[in-house]
Amino acid sequence: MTTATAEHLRHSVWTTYVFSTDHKTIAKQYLAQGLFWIVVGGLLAGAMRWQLAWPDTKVPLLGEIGPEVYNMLVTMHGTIMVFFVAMPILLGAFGNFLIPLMIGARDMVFPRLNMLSVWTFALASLVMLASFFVPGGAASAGWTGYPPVSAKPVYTGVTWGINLWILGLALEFASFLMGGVNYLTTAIVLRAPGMTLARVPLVVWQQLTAAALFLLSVGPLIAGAVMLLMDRTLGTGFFSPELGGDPLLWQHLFWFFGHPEVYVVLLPALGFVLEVLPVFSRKPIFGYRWIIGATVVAAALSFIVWAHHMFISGMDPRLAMPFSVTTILISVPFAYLIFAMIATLWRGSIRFDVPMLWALGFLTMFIGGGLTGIFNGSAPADIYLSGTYFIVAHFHYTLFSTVFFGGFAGVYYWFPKMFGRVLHGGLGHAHFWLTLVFFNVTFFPMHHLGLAGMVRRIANPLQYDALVPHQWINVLATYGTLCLLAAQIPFAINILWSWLAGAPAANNPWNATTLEWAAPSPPPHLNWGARVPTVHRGAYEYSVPGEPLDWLSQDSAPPARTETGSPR
Amino acid sequence: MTTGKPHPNYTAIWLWLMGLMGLGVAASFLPGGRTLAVVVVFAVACVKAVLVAANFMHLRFEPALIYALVLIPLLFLVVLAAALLPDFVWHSVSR
Amino acid sequence: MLNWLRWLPENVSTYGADVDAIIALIWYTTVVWLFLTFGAIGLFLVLYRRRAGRPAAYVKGERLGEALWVLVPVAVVLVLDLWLDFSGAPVWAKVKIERPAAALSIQVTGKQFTWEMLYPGPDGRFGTADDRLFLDELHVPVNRAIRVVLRSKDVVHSFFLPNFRLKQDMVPGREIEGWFQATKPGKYELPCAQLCGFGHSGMKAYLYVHPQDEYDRWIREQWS
Amino acid sequence: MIAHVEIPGLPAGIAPGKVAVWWFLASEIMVFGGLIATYIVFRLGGSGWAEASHHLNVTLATVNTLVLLTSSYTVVQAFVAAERRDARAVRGHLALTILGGFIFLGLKAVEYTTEIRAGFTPGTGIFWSFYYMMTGLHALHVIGGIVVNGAVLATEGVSVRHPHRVELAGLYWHFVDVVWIFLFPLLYLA
Repeated sequence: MTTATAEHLRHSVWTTYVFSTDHKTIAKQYLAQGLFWIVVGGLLAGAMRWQLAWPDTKVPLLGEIGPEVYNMLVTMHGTIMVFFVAMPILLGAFGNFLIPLMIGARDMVFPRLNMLSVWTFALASLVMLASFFVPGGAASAGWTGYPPVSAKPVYTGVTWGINLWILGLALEFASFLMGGVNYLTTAIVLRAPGMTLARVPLVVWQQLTAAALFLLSVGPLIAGAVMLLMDRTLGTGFFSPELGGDPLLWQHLFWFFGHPEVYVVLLPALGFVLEVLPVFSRKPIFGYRWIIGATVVAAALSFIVWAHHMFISGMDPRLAMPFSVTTILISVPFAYLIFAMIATLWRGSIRFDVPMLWALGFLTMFIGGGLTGIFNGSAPADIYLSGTYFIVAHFHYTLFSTVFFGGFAGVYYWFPKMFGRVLHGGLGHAHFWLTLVFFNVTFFPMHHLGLAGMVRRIANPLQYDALVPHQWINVLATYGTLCLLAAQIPFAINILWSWLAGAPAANNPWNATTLEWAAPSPPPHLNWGARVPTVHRGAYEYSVPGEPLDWLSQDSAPPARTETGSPR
Repeated sequence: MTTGKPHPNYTAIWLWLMGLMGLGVAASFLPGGRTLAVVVVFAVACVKAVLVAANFMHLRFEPALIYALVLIPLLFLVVLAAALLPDFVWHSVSR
Repeated sequence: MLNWLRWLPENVSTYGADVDAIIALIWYTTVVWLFLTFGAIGLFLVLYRRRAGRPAAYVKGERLGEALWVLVPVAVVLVLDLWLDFSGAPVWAKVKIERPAAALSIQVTGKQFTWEMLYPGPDGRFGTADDRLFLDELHVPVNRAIRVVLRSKDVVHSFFLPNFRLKQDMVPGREIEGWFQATKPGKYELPCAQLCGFGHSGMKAYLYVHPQDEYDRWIREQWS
Repeated sequence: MIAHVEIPGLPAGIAPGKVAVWWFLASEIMVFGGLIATYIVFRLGGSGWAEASHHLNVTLATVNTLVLLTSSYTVVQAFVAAERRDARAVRGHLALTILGGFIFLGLKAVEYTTEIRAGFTPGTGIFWSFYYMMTGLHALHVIGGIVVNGAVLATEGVSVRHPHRVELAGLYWHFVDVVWIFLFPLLYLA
């Protein structure tokens, strides 16, 4: 069969830590890169906010920012946060760590391909980092890179910056194509005995749906990226009207990928919250099968909604209504998911540990994000709101709540299992409440800036008469951002200190039922000792009536006597 | 190791492919309206593609999961093409 | 801070009121849902927080009886969303599809970082000797339907009139029309709403809406 | 000391390699499919594409199609040989397949040079942009296929230990052939 076991025999520093094919080490390598980039992305955001609050003053470390540099900050902040923070942490780190452990496998089905994917991502990171230091600076055509601005170097003055930006993204796509193939095949092929599809935990379902979404949606954008690279270097005319091309082609190809991409980022974090809520309510998740159905339906619908990003982009106006309807339809499965999460709290026995706080933070903030999405989904309202700070507020309430609140729910919940150490609770609580408060201080007033007509990606709001009276909001949002960045310091201290000297963690600190808690913390090589666990129960057997404990691990002995609700 | 599935007659399939290619090229020289030639040419191309996929790629013997992996992308591509039509085929004025 | 509608700039266009009505409709709907969901969450967190001796209920939510508690609100969400969408359709058609016969047509061409407003002049046709070009200023009479023909010379710009609730990207290689009708004279800002290069910040023009007599005098001055 | 490590049995009928390759091919279908859909839509909306395509050398392309179809045939024969664990036959057929790949690239290079010398560069017009982009990307995939087939030749060609690997390399090669089956009429015949 696979020669996975043979490779794992050689134990040296190299194969254990650097060129390791162990899915847990690869997960930590993705996490490390994601955390590096989150610091860079956060500092870029800080610089942007400083320029917006006090235009043309000296930004610490960067000096005075001109409009070109501001456009570069906007572009790189967006690109880094979506592709180099959200994807590696939510999909790369947790997908790699959780999928084998939660389905009872020893490792990914292709360990070497898995290692190749993390090193391709490292190369992509290197290329993106290098693009900051090439002459002309990094990309500055927006994270969406609309041509003709991005198609001709003369329009932005950036030549190598955008070429490396395209190359970096292409490498990142290749890395997650390999990762996605690995995730899907592992889950289809390597499930432990008894781990039927109906017993696979929801976070694994969400990771797989996200991987499939990415695999099937990235294709046209790869074609588009090659076209853009050829337009910039070989003088082809895909996006230049004088040669017969059309700038709208890029927008269609980009958003055909763009919308499924935001679900690729959302679903894993949604999976973390769907795992955390039952554990800390000691109650099964509400509607396990319906949640899987809703996720798959939402994934399918996400392929036919993309043009709601293009209502006023010059696209044929008759297309707006069909896409407005599909956008409305996709809000239905997510409405189900939100209500199912709320229903999970009903008649629970809720404990407010740190992972639960983050999960509840995600639930509430994501509801805010989802509701403002209805404004943008309606074509007439989007005439006014498109391209304003209302959109910036909307996608921070959805993306930020996903990556930060959802992501931190996962980090605080699985840190004991990943590193075998317990995180400090006090620092965790401080980190949560500070982040929650300053997140809202920063992004809630942006709705008002958007309603007042502030357009996106402008370096100096004081150039617009209508915005001068609202400048205090920009100052408030900047103070919010600086405090939000400072609020991450407790987390940094907590994670470093606990990783090195934290109290050792038990195998199952949260008394959870899923398989990864049946393995030691941190799990050894090949996860399970001599025998892979055999699964007898569903993933959420909490507070089963008539049982001494309020939880039953998935691999605990089958019910001796016949039960009324016998777990399938 | 691999399941001993019956093998289609590969040589016959290859001959069919050669013949169809010849037909396709010949069809492109059809006089008269282009639409007939275009329809024939693409019908031939589709038949060739199905022949290769079903026989050489053993799609005929694979379980439903593999079929889904081929048909789902094609469905999304039809949706993408359909949505591009209004903008690039029926658009109003373009210099 | 809470009444969002007060933040919208003063509406001075005929269809602006319709767009504002849609935004208000969605605002009220979403506020209701916000309070319903946050209320339910808050209530459950208080009622069902851990209490010794009271275990959680073993509710899997897969039997229809339990599932209805969630499926009914989801059905309500679907109905409300569809209602919001279809009540918006006529407004979209009015602004973007059915363009009325315009008293005055102006060719607005965006280029990296200025606006070129081309007036056809008395003969009413573009490309004739009497055309006049103005930079970053657009003069129109009040209470008249104005047609703007939007073009771009280099990159994608966006024609945005906040006070008129009108926004339309200007794509090079395409000629896209927009229309508006002012209801109140005044000077209104016209920012570019699409990233078009380093000069995007501050790329704006002004729309001057004149009473009819003042507009006629302005025309006579320019073309005398 | 590694205790007997029991890897759970695989569901009947699905080899992990095949699931992975088909997932990869699904994403590749989206790349070339997206490209072909864009080409078709642009061609329907544009003008002068048929005239531009008449500058292409149809006979060279027909020979190329013949070469690729035949190399698909030889790679299938290589898999049949691999199932018989006949390393020599695997080696022979894979070598023929790789040769076919090189012939294809050679003819493509000849075609490109004549066209560029005749003044049709990627920047000449939208048809030529698409022509160079689609055939260029396809040629890169042919190169990829040659590398994969070479690797399989170096391992399974010596002694057949994993016959399914020959099939997987063949699956990828057939995909590259199917893409050409569509590119050929789209660019040359229509």
